[in-house]
Amino acid sequence: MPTTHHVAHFEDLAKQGHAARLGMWLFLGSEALLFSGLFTLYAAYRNEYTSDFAAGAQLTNLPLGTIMTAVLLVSSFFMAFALATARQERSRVSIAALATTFLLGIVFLGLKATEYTMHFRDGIFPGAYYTGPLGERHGVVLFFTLYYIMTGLHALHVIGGLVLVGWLARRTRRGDFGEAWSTPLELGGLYWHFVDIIWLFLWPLFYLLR
Amino acid sequence: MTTTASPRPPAPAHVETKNYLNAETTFRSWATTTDHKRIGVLFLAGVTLSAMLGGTFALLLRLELLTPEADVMTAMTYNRLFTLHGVVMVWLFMIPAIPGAFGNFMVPLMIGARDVAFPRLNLASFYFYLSGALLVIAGAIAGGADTGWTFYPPYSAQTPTALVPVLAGVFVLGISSTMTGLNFIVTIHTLRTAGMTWWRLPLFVWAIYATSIILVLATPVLGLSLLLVAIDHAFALGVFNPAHGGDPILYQHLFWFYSHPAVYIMILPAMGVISEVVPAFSRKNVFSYRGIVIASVGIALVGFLTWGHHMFTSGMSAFDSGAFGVLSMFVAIFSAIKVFTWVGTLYRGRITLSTPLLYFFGFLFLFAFGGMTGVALASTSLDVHWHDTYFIVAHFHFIMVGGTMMGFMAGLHFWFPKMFGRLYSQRLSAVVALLAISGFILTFTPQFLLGNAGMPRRYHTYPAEYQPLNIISTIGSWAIGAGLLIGLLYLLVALWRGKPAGSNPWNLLGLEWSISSPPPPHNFEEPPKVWQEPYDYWRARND
Amino acid sequence: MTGRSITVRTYAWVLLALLLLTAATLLLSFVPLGMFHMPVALLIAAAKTVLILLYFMHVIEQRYTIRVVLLVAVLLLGSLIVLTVADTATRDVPFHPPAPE
Amino acid sequence: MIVTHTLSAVFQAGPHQRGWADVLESVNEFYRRVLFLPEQASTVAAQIDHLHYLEITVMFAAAGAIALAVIIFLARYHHAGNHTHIDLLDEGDTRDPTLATPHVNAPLVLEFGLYAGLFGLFVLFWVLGYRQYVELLVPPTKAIDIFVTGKQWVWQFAYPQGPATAGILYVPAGQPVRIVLTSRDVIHSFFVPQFRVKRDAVPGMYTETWFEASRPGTYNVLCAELCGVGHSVMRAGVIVLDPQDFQRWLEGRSQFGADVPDTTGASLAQRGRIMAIQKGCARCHSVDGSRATGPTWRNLYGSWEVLEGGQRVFVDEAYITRSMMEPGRDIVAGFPNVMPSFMGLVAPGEVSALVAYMRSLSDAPVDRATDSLPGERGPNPASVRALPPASPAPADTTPVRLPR
Repeated sequence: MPTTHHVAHFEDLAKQGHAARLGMWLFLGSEALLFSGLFTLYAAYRNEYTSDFAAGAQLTNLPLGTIMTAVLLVSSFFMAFALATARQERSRVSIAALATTFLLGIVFLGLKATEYTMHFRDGIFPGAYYTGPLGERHGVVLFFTLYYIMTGLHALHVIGGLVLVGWLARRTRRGDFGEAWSTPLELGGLYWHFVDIIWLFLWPLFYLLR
Repeated sequence: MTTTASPRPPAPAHVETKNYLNAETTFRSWATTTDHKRIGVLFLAGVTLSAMLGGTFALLLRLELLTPEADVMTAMTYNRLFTLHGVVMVWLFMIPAIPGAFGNFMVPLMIGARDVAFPRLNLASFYFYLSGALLVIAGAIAGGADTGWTFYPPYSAQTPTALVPVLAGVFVLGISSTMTGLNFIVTIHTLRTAGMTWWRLPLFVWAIYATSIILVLATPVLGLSLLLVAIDHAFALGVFNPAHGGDPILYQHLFWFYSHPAVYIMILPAMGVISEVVPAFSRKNVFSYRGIVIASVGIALVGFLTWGHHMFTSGMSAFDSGAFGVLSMFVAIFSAIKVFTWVGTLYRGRITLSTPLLYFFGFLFLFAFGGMTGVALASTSLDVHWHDTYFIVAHFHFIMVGGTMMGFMAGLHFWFPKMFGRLYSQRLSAVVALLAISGFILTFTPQFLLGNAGMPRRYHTYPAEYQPLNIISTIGSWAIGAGLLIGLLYLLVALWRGKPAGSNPWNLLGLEWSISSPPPPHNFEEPPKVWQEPYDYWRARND
Repeated sequence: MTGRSITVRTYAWVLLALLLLTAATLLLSFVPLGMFHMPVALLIAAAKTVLILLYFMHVIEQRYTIRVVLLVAVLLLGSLIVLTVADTATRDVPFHPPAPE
Repeated sequence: MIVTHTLSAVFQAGPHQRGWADVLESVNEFYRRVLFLPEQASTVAAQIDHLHYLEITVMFAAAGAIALAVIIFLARYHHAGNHTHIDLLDEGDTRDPTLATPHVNAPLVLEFGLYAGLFGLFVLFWVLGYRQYVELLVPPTKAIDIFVTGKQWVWQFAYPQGPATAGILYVPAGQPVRIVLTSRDVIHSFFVPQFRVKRDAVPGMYTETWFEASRPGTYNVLCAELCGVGHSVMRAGVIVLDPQDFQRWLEGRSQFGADVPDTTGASLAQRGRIMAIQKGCARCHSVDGSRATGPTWRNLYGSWEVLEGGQRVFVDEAYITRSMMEPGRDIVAGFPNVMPSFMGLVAPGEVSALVAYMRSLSDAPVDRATDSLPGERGPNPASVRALPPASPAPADTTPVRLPR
């Protein structure tokens, strides 16, 4: 029996759900602003070093980037699927969907790790430690510094998302979510989709720039 | 706007009714409280201590500036002191003061709610504030930064001082502000009592709502710029390092994108307090309620577009200087709306002179001068001479100390009886108010003239011809210090030995005045019903 | 919560659309568009984002408050990027004869 | 420009033109003195100040209006004592509320009329200000170029015709001068209050500004952007010469290669003294024994200096030269390690001039230096003998002050 989650000072569950959802969207708004600072830096430096950025983009691994984008999109689908099935009281299927999302997140981080090691092997390090090709061109060094900072911060958020999905899976197994109350699962989904959206913009900026 | 029944006669003083203060008094009950009133009192204590700490730094700085040469401290210590004065005053006092202390306490009472939307998040926000403060103080002890509270690279990347703990402290304080802002927006959206529509919200609640929009949406960009400076400082990643082709002016864009809305975070709550004090003590409806609401939200949104006026002489392009100049003029209009409306509210009212109203008069003139010099600064050519001189120091102190500090003191003296159930001595508080205001004028008016004469900011030693004005300014700073200290003393004394204040010491309208003071643990037994606009004195039988 | 109109089948269609758009972006990057590469890629990314927002994140079912929050965040994000890039774009580097270093 | 034209046009309508110009001038002088503004030494300074006066006047007028309104309202609507009770009428109650205050709401036309008017005034200020800002930013084409480099705590000036000075900027009067700014380390800001000019020197990029000094005189260059410990001592002098003097200085400068206007006949020590001002040593080292950012030069030469680690070292020419080239190696106890290196900035001839000047400041006879204690670095015997006997030039101990 799902324990009652009705907090004292809200009249009913619906209002409480709406409050939690509004709180989550405000949090996602602040996260969007956090990444907007980095997108601003990217836009400003790309404006100053256009050709260097194009040269830098040649050095990134496009196939790997595309696979990662597809992986995240599919994981977003399973997250939404998990929420839908939880609301239809099919919690066993919901747990399976959450597990798939978790797995795809791990795959994404794995691909990202391999990509980083390939770059390190070529001597492409951030900032002053850059010893890779075209090292003398400031734009290329800045391109990769921003690459590491933006994809690194995004990877941190993916790790946070995985912890969240794990916690949600445990609560689903405990039977907390059902037709009446599934807001935490929805909020977890919102966060995961947000992390996916950020990657949707990172992918063209760093990989597609031909 | 009170509960349908006329307010119960206040309980006789000697019977100790159960309220949020004496409900449970163990340390654990305070440390793990989720009661918005207690968290408000905890913020009030933290904020007052920070103000005293920042104030002592200010007095030391003014002491050093008595003479043109270096006598009390070396240049490095001086740079560290004004950096810490900036960091402590901005992030430990100005930003959390009114939203944290009075917002937490008053907003749920004013909208008829039993608590904020996320009580546990509220407590987490206080603990982030506490750990951020400890980190900043640890950074100060470990040698503290000497880059100014703006942390401009490339100097912030090269400085030998312990910059990273201070940056970490401010980052954590930023998280605390975001949490508080998020909590308030959701509370005001979802927990208003029956009948409390958007156009019946008290103006203090509107001000806190507008501030929270900035708190939530601007603070992350600060977190990011501090993160980048910390990485530059620690690992020479060189995002802003000119040696690697970086552009330090981009940091200034990111920093001021947060920091200009941050000055609106500081002034909007003070405006909210003033918008409560003026109708209360002139017993009249606000001259233009819609005007102040539109101005509050207008400042919050347009305030995001004006950050470039901090960078007119920094190498930014002429086109952007022009764009930011016009946008800054646009945002000045909203402040003018408010000043005009406050003065209009006095018209045909029944004004009783009390300490909060004295602080309002101080606020009115000091904020008016601060604002108008802001308009002069935004006409770009004058800023070329004034930028980074003492004119700027005087301008923002007129708005920060003249505005936010006066607003904080007005709020403190207005809600002290409600928060602690005690009255303070009116005569002594009036004297302190006058002392603080005159001390302020004595301190910062000479700095306007110093700025005109061309004395740059953050100068440890200065050319001799600036000395007379600096001496006057230092004497003024002693007056402010003394005034605020005495203020703190008589309020502390009033905490224990003040006469008990009834539930409505000034006989005002408002949900917060309809319950006992100090309020009961769960505010309202049954949710109150609101049926008319705020400050509706013309429909109340009063005198 | 308002009616749950979004069925699992809709999610599947949305996922398919997202994958197709990704493929489209990839192909377009090999077509020689010159300076239009970045705008086109970002436009498609924005389209995918709108799809995810509306369906996966249920914005299509929600009241207007959530959309206002989204709108304000996007406007501020846009103003920061536009005004900062405007600075670097219109900053005319002063002409200077070789300085006697 | 517009402000001065409108003001002077309005005033000059009358026949006695001469009278109005004086009135305008005295008003300008009155405002300038009251506001503590420095003298208007550049062509643009007057116009900027006129806009400043216009805005200050409007500001005080507005403040006066607010004060008047508050005083009138306070006087008329003051209510002695405290409010005694409050009793809200219930929803349906139609009794007329006695003693209540009227419900006054701002008439929309008054509100919007005021805000439109204020917005118009603010935009007018911006139009006037921005025109002057662009004029202040874009140098005229026929301006002469001077390259200014900010380096941690010293301003260096280089002229395309070759001479380079540190700490002193020579400019011709009546000619526009284009300042091309950059910085070697952190952000500095070139600020001359008398010219109302300020521009940041940002490392890694060139920024420019310009001014035209109206008459000869000496002014201060101050650093207006925090650049570290020496931020408040990073000052330079601006010496405005007549065009002919400037030209002669320019030629004189490039031939002798040393920045000494009338160096013929001056002793090595006097030349060293001028060098100390040019190179910026005067900014951190005093010559009258008083404590400054760096150790004083009074009685320094030929004495034993205690270093940071407690070690004692004899101050001779070798020590002074080493301290100039690598200041970070021997830090004198109690002084911050903030001295910039002068490697490549000081020619050998200039070093010996500086040492001669420091010798002239020291009373200690040279031979006292021979009784070195065990374990300390004694004087380098070669340096003691090699020095020619110091010419008994009078020790020039007037405190080195920058031209005011």
